[in-house]
Amino acid sequence: MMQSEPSSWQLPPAMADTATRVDDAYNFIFWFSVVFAAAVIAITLLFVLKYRRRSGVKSESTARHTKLETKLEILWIVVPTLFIVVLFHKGFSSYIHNATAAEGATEIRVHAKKWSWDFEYPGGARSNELHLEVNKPYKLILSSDDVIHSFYIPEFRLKRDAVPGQYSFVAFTPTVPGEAHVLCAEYCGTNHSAMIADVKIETPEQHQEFLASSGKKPKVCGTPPVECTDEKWGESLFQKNACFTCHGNAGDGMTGGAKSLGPKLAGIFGKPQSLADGTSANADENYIRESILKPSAKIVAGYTNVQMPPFASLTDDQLEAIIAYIKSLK
Amino acid sequence: MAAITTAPGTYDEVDPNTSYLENNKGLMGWLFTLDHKRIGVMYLISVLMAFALGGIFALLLRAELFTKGQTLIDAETYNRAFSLHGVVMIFLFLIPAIPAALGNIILPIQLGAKDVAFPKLNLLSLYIYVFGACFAVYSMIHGGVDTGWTFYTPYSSSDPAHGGVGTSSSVIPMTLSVLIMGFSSVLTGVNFIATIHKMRAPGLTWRRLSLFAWSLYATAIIQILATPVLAITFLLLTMERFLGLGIFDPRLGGDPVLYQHFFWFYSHPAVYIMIVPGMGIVSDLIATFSRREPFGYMAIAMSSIALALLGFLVWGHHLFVAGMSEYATMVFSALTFLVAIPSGVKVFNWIATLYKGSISLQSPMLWALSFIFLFTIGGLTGLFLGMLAVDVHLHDTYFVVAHFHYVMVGGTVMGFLGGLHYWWPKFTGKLYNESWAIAGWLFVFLGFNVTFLVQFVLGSRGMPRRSYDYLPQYEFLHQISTVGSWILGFGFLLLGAMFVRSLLNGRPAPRNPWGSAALEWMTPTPPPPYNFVSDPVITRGQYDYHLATDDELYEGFDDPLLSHKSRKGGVDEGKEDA
Amino acid sequence: MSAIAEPKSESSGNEPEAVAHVASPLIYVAVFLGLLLLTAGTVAQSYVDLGKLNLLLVMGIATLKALLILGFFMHLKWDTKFHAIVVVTALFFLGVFYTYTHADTGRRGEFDPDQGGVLDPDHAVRILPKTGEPAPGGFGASE
Amino acid sequence: MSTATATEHASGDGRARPKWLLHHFDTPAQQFGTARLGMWLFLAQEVLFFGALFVIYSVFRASYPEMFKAASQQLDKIMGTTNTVVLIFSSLTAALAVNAAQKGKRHATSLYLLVTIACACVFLAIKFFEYQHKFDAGLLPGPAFKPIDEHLVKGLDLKSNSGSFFALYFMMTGLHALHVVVGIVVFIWILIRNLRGNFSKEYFTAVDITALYWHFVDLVWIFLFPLFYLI
Repeated sequence: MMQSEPSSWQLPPAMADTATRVDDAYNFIFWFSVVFAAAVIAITLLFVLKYRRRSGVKSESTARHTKLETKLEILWIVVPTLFIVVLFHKGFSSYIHNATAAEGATEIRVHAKKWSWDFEYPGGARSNELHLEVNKPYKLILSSDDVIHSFYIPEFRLKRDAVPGQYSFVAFTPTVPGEAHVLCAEYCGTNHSAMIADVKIETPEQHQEFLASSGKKPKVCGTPPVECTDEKWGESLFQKNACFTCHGNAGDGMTGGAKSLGPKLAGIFGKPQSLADGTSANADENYIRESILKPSAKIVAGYTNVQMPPFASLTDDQLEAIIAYIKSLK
Repeated sequence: MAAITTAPGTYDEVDPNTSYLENNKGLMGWLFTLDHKRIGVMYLISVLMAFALGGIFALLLRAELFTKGQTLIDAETYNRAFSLHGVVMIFLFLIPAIPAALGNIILPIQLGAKDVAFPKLNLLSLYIYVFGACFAVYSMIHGGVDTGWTFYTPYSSSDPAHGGVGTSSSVIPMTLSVLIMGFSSVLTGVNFIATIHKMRAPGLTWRRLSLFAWSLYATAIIQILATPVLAITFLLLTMERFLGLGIFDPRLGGDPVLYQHFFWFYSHPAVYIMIVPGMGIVSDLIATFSRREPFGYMAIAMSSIALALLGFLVWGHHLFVAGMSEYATMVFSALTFLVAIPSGVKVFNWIATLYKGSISLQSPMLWALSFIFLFTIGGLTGLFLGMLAVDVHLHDTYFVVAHFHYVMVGGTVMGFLGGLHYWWPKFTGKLYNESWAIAGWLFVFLGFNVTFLVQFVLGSRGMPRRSYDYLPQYEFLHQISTVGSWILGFGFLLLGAMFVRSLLNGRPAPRNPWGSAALEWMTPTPPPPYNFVSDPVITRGQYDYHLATDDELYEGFDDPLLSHKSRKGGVDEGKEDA
Repeated sequence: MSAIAEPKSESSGNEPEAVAHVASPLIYVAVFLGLLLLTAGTVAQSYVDLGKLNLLLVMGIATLKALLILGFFMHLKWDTKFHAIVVVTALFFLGVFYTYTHADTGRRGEFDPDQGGVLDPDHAVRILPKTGEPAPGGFGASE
Repeated sequence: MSTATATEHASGDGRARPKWLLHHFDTPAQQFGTARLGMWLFLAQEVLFFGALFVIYSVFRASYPEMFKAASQQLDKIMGTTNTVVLIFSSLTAALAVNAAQKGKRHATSLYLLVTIACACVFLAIKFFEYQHKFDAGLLPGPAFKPIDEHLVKGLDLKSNSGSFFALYFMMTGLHALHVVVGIVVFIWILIRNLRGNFSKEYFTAVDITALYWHFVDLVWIFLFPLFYLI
């Protein structure tokens, strides 16, 4: 996978058409600022050294400079005004280009929720990774299930808030195959910094292969990749959907040495679970399936209802795999 | 003829020969004082305590970010630490620091007045600030907030206890605290505008006002017009979280982007409440330490007012990616650039003042010069964020964090420290140790740049702000930044030690230690309760070094460079040559 | 004229002091009757449905009443000009706030309906134009 | 340094320095002018304080016009109108109180102040009954909005998100009522000072600036009443 060199050491690699325009504007204002700041600092230091206070030398009164003063004031009001018109135009023209979706762009629905991204491809396939085909225009429709998140791909120079109760979109055309990340740029709670999704820009063949196999058990899964059994696939889904952040690694119910937000899952299969409302329920397939699709239905005793987001986007095969994985946990 | 004539009549109720510190000593004398100087000193103490607390949170944040993953604290504590760092630094330190602390002490003296227009209101403003701070401490004891200082809804307003999706941290006491402290800021604003309009000494026309007074006038306009909108926003936020209103929370039919409009309509002018007084101090410092009237006096004064008024038009640049309409985005981007003009005018005029001045690099001047350098970098990076296409990439990243620290710490804090060094002899009556001051400045200047220069690159490479953990490629830059924060922290400790040492056994300060022509140096040190021995009548401007008499300028001014001969004016080059 | 009207010595930089104007009570009663009349007018127009015009009429009458109160009851007419400037400045910035907030809320989705979605006022939700699906996390989403 | 006492200097015309002239003011005119300027600056802040709520009202009305029209029909127009007249009358008596104070007629001032306070209390009473009706009818802010049919004005389809309208209604009229309460307390304090004889032809500043505040509270209601009750 050829990684395109970024146009300046300060920017991440440019992997979409939107990136090149932003980089031009960035470099233009960067070099202007370096020159301007250097000039201001140099002149100040020059004056400070040249007119250092020496015995017997008085400062010159500025009262005699009134004509020069007004000319200079007009100069350094008018010139910056002209310059900022150029700056505004440069910024606005690229912005409008990046904000227009190409005709016939493939639409992917992005659901943001507390601490994971979920992508819904045309044709119903859903995944936690963003798979894109190189040189194909895309339009990602963003929405959020709970609080404000911000969909941000540094390699594409694109960012848009996913606001609950509203839609928004980002439009781009990936130009370089490779890997990138979706980050969350608006603070959204405890694991805001862990809300990262992988972006895979694939050649057309790889992309077709992904679309065909999505939602079904892949041949190889887990890290390091081994032959994929139901438990193994369940385990990798457990990782991908960030279940460990609340239920502890391998569902042990511990995070950072303390009791985790979500109940312990290891070894619960087949045993009755005492619930917060005093009743108890047997942890069979239906209990686990319901706890994934409608989490607030049954709250385990000793835990508060922290509004675990429903993972309604998992397909049946995926749910089977996760249940198998939890069954295998001792 | 002495420039400041003394009109007949003194004030018999108060003995003008005792300083405001000796007169009516004792706790009651301080707690129920109406003297603007004592209220200013009490503000200064509480504001410095807030700065220390905010600094501790900052060091905790930087230490945690030293390595990827968990270094010291877990995500929950980190999120509360950065939120409290923001709230404490902005609402408890930056906004009251220069207007309420230094402004209260110095403004009436610079106007030749006995006190501010409404002394009782001034004391009430202090107690409202303390009352508000108690709510903030209460919230901190109960775990503080983890919403950032911006309290964006629905995360802040949607309480999980009522089936909401937001935070369970103690938001309500904190928003009430900010609401209450807002009124303290409004009262200071009302007081200052009335004082500048009505309490000026005879002869002190608008063109003879000090530039610090002009900047406080502009700041007061913002304090009066912007703070009430914050009060309404936080009142609605508190009610929405407590009872559920349906104005900002989308689940109840509200609009979270509307909250951002309301929040930033106050908060952008608020950043001008923080920076404009800093600029006022720098104008006075540049004038005193190059012994010259500021070049383009009216231009600098009017640019303060322009900054205050334009500051109200640009709040939308915080919402470029928040889901605002493209039309509004275009309008706000165009207006945002207008704000760069007055800032530029100020910097150019400061530099022009240095031209052919008699510049002495004493510690206050070092702070003023570093203000010019760092505020220039801060302002230029603001241009990056004003350009729409670039802002989409840089918004909510470390680039923004670096930008506002360059403007807030590089600008306001350096201006505040410059003012503190400059007026310290006047209101404490003690001199501080110059070499310690320069050492302190060096550590702060170096530590600040090491900490925040690398954060520009962190941001342009796409590291989001307010993140407890980060991708591996950002680790090295974070380590540099954390080391820089230790140097910065040590620098502030050094300055603190210097000021304490000066209080304990500093040499007594003469009337005019810097040889300035400004009005506040014409009264004894520390000033009497009504600031002047008798009503001053002003016959020249604050910066007319060529009209000021020698005894006004040089009594107690022991600058080694000015040899004895020139002080007595042997070769009288004081007169205008040709 | 009231005894306290003498201004401070002219040499001071302050502008002439606020002269406390004493109006005759008749003016106040006249203004009161004017206000009653306007109130009657504004209530009367509420029984007639003129569509958009109602809002304009109501705001016009309210502004007229406000001017009466500001000018006469609050002495703005006979007071130093600066007090009027303070009121006008406050209203100006309120106008700026109103205009630019509406520049956003009134024009969302103009450029591309997907940006913000289309508001369905009856259910207080924003829907995706193509599928009509309401945006998640919106009104009534918590159940 | 001449040791002339401050008194003969300060009042400028040889009379002793009046008791009510504060230490840091030089002349009575300066004190009076500063007090009025201070109150006008405070009122500028209040303009923005209520103005922000009017901006929210306008944004929501633009987004949900039918909801606002249907919900505003639930409010009682008669009570609203009487409240308006009561408040305008109290504004008149406040102005007359200042007028009487300027002329040194202490009894007339006390009478007008008393009437103003009475009108304010009547206003609050009417407001109380209106709120009680809203609570009975379940027309409450946000999620608490559960309309109970028999109390409602018939024949109107109240939208499900009318909770936002009533949130705004209670916030704006509630804040306004709070300002009325503050007005009553301050007017009572002024009445007490007037009965004690603190005020005279030369010194009536407190009455004047309290009336300024009261006229502003009336101004807010003049805009609140039509926007909620009449359109």
